[in-house]
Amino acid sequence: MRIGVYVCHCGGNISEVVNIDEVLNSLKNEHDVAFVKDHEHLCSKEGQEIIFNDIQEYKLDKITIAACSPQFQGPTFKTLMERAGLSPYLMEMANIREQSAWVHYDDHKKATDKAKELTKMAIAKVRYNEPLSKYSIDIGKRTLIIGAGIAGIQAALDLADSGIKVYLVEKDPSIGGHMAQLSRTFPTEDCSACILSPKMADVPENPNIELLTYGEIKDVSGYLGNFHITVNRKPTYVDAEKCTACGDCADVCPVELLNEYDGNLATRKAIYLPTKIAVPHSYVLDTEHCLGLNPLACGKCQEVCKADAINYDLYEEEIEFDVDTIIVATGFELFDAKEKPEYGFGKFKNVIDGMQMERIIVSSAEGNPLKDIGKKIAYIQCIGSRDKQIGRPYCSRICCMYAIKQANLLKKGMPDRDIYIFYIDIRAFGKGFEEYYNTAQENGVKFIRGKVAELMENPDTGKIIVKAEDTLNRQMIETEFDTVVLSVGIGPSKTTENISNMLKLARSSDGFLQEAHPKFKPVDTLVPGIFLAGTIQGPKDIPDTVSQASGSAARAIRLMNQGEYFFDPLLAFVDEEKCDGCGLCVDHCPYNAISMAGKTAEVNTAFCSGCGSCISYCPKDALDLHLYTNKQLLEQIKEAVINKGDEPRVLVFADDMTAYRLADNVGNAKGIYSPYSRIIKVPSSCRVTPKLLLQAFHYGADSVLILGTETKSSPYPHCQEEIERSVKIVHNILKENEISDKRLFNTTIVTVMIKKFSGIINTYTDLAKTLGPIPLEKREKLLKDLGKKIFGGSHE
Amino acid sequence: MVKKDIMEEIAKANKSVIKGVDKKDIEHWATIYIMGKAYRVPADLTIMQAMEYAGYKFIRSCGCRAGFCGACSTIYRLKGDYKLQTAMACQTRVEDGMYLVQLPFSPAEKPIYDIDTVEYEENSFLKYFPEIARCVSCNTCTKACPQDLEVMDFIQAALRGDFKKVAELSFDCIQCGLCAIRCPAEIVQYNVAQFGRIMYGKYGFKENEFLEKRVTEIKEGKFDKEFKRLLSLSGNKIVDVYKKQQATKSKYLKKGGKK
Amino acid sequence: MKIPYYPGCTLKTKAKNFERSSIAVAEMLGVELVELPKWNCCGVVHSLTSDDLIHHLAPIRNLVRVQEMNEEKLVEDEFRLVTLCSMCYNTLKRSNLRFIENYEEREKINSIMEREEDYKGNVKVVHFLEILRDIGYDKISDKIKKPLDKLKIAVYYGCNLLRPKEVGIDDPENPDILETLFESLGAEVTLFPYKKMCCGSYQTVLDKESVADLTYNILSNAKEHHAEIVVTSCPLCAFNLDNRQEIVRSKHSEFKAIPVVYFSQLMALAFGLNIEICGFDSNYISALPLLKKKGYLKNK
Amino acid sequence: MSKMIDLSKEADEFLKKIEELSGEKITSCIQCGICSGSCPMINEMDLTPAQIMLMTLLGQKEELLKSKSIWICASCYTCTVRCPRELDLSKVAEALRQVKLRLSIDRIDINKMDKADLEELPPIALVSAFRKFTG
Repeated sequence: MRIGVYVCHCGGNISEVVNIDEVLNSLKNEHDVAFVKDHEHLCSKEGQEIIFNDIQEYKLDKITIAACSPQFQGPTFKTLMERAGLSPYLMEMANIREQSAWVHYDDHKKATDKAKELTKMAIAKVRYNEPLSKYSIDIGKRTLIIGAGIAGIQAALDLADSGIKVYLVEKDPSIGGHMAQLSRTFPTEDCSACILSPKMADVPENPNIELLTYGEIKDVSGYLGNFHITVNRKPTYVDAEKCTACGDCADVCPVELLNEYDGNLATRKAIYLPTKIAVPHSYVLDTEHCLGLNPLACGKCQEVCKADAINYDLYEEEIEFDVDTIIVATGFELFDAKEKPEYGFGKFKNVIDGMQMERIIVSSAEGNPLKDIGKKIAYIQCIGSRDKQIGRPYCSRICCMYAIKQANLLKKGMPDRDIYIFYIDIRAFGKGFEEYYNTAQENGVKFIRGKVAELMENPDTGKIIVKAEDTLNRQMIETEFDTVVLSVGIGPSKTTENISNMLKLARSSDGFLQEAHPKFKPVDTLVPGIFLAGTIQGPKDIPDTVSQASGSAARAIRLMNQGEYFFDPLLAFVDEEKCDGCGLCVDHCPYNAISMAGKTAEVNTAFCSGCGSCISYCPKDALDLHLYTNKQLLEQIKEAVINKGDEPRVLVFADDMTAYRLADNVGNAKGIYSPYSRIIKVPSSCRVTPKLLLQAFHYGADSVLILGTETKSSPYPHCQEEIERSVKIVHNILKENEISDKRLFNTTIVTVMIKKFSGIINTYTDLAKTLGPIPLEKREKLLKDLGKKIFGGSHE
Repeated sequence: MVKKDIMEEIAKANKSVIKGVDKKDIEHWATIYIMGKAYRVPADLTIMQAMEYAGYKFIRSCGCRAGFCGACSTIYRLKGDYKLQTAMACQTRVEDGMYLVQLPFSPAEKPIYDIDTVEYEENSFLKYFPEIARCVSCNTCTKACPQDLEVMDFIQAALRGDFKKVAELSFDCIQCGLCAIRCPAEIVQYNVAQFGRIMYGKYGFKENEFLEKRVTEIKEGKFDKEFKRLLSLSGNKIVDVYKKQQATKSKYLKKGGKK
Repeated sequence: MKIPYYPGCTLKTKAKNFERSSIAVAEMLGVELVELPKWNCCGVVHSLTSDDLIHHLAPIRNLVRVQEMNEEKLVEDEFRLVTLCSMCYNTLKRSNLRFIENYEEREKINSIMEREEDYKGNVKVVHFLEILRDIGYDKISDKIKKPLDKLKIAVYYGCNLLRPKEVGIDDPENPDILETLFESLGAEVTLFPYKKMCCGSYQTVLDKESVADLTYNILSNAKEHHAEIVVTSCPLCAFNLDNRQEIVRSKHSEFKAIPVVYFSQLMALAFGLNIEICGFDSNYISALPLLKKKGYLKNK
Repeated sequence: MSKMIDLSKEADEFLKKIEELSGEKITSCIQCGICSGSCPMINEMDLTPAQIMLMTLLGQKEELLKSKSIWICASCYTCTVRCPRELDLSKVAEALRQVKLRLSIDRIDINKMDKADLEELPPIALVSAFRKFTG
């Protein structure tokens, strides 16, 4: 093996603190090291060329670069490796800038010592690196979009325009969603239907979109690049191609029903046009209420249809297709105000919800109001929002503004209307919102701070009595109104549960679907290839929904345009020689990525997420993780602790996502911490096994820290539970061997806790100093009967 | 250890108790603490006797000294036991390590009522003793009762106006006041009970027909002769008669019991 | 069916008619309400401070009696405890829930009780109305001798049957258990928006005037909706709504008295039980004139 | 002149004490006032329930303990089932009452009660009232 070792000065960043010559000298005689070189700027073109030429000229197998953090220049050197014809995974970096020069500049000697050891740890690891390849899967250009509200439509159009094949599945007979019901949009007061209908019309026109209305996702299997979809499509019994929407069928239909589209304030027939702007623009037959789909039972509509578009002889069909990515845009459900009976919704005829008011405003503008609302109107905010009593503690984000909008529109329509908005807090945070709120005030809308407690109906007049406290004035209000509007909030659509189960998507505590990262991956999910658009991720208004839809389309395009999706081969693998087929790992993989193949376990690389938590469960050391093998970690541990001499040694397992990056941030901030610490990078804290921990103590670590990511932001939500379990096992073993369990500490951290990081390291260094080294006899006992200690008697 | 000469002083202080007893004959001794001070006393004395032995004089609150009147109720603790004990001082023997107080008296407010005008109604208890509504059913009163009465139960019965139950459950009450001392709701249970018994006796209790008959007989002078005879007997003779009579009574009761 | 039954103080004094009629009605339906052989105050009003245990001794002690009844075979494997009084129901049930959930506190209570056996947390406190619901309204309808179809009844829940949520026998904002019961008895149940409004409860001791104001509001609301008689299940509500009408009438001369009775009284009437069992003579505002007018009683 | 509120350490300690006694997180209150709107006794109150919450949060001990409202609360739990933060205000009122009752300051003088009232009232009224109004 020929390892080329390069030490970077980083233009003085390193060399002003670390004595480079000393480092070079200490490495010269390391086993397997072909030579050691230094350079001012290894990442420069010149520096890279030196390495490139050395690889060619000296036939180097592997490279170790002591420089900055691998987070920083790692990709540069990996590309260089590939260019030189080597696997990018045969290179390791020793982070002597962020972890030594920048954090121990107060003690050049200690910094130099640490730099030597960090480089030796990197060499120790690289010896066992394998020439792995990037792991890739092919991705085509097909996307399934579930839900064709404004989010689904926007995403579909964006994708289709970029040449992606889109399957747009909508459960209703028409696309358009809730937006098609609205009067105008806040704060600009554009006509909602007017701005939406062109977009709706574009959908069936687009050759790249296959629109599947009245369809329901029945099953999803497979993974990124290879999702297999089954959709059940209900027949509408009216051929959309033929239907001229003349309405003759509805005229003769004997069944009259409440029209949900008009908030049940108007009626429709069993055969009906879903909305005036419906797309497909065709009548549909509501089989639930139709007298029988049978000419013998009724058949009137079929008789009158001049276009011959009605056919009763249709059945539900099942459509199957494959896609590469999925966008979930199933939207929201309005809160059903009947769940708060104290407001009499559904019981008192003059208590309506916000959506009904939308329809009243639209119908009034058309000169045919659905309901007389009178002059004195009260709005009650936060119905179905910010209310723990009904399990909806969150703010629905749109109700303040739609109430203000409706009040403005009502005032415009009839300025002498007396409108009161009873609110808890007015949340007008969007662009132009506060100004729009102010417009309402200028229009004479009165805002009263207090949530209405209950409504009563005057039995004689039907007027509604509102009871509330004016919390600013500390006086009670009890007044009659002609109409009371409940500003109902929104919740995830009813299909969410089903969708989340089918796609294995996590839900946040409010019931909406959980995004991969609240800040940086707001439209991704933890399942590769599945994205979220619109209110299914959380309450939002139309502009936010549209931006998010375009965002999710862009994220999907980004993935699909590569044609291939590359992963680091951070994957678990099984040593079939060692595996005894006990199956413990199968039960414990949260991703169901391990199964039994004959007598041994097998890892399905499509599902493995590389957390490494399975390894702790293998009593035979048969499971391992590429890039972070047991051997690699053990060699790093040994290098870090064996030659510590009289110094205390704090070993830190830092997870890739948070703790390792935090250590870099501490370096960037030039935060000083104890130079007796040695950081070992792991993909997740649950990669650390009880055995590795005991080995660390066995070889001389005085204390061991495991720093990981908080569960709520971790890509591996099960991780903390797993590592806590391992830590508990080790704590017990330590106690049995009369070693203080304080020496081992696991915690989570976030990447901005710079002071806390230093604090923890220093605390555990002090502890290591106070407790002193663990006596050799105790350390030697630690590894005896390890299997029994960790796994109980069952496996020995 | 108390010095011998002090013991003599103590002995002198209360001759009535150890009169005729030679200290040499006292085999067992106990150390007790009265108001925090240690005393060594003969172990077979009652609390009251022991306190007198230790030099305390009872002018009031010592009552009948025979376990009937309830005047000498007291509280104490035993060494090593957290429980506050209650007892009649004339009926309870001292124990080694007993912590005693001066015999307490339970001050009580007793409402004035005229039994001829009080209505025999359920709410009469609450009318005169509204504080019984404060009872939290903690049962401390029952635990405190030296007569082992179900005190809480009769207070609860009073709350729901059950005169009969109050009277029956409280029949053996000696009005010692220990329940009232311990009650966190500041109820004076024994006065409530007394009210219950009086009212029940007057209005609820159905008078026995034989009683009426006997009263008439007495009034008519049927027993005058017998009374005269008994009054003329000497003390010892009277005792004999009483014993004889008791024996017959118990025989009769046993027979009746078998039925 | 034999079920342990907890009466409570007022059922033995001011609300005897409630108890008598309920026991009779239960009997008609094949349920024997077996009074706890020994019981104490339910501990009303439920103590609300987190550190207070002593006020929970009373309710828990009563629950222990249910265990004892089972041991003594007075009932057979029946750990439900039925109450009639809404306040007792609320207090017993709420304490029960607290000590079922909180093992440590239960142990503490057990250690303070000392003389009783330990409470094991296995008793279920139910209200008689729940038993009726379980029996089934069809079966109740079957027993009707005199349907209540001539009466316009307002059903009044008050607080303790409904709130807090975990204790309530029905939806706290939209209850209908009493409506369903009386509809099954053939009655016309009127709308009554104030049916769950508080009557002022124990404030009647300190401030009868304001309780009378509430009584006025509540009963006026019932009358506005054309009720002729109000039913309730709480002796304290009954007292406030019934007896406090005297003050109401002194303040509002136009106010016409309206009888307030226990649900069981009207049930007994519907079941054709003896008029003494119905106990209409002990309500403050007599329901007898109304019932006579409607032909439910013969004129004497 | 408007009254000044001193956000002192004592004020915070009072809040903590009430939070402990009641078991309710008073600082969670959003002052929506639904409690006040729901309160059947509101006409008799000098401080509204929402005001009690805010004043407790601010530790205004004297004003609170002086107020009539804490005694007027009839523990009807209407606010409890409506509070959007699921706070139990009846527990807060009880805690405030207890602060006084535990100092042996009773709200009702049993000795001075009218005998006719005592005869008329059902036992449950007395038991309940004494529970709430005496320590």
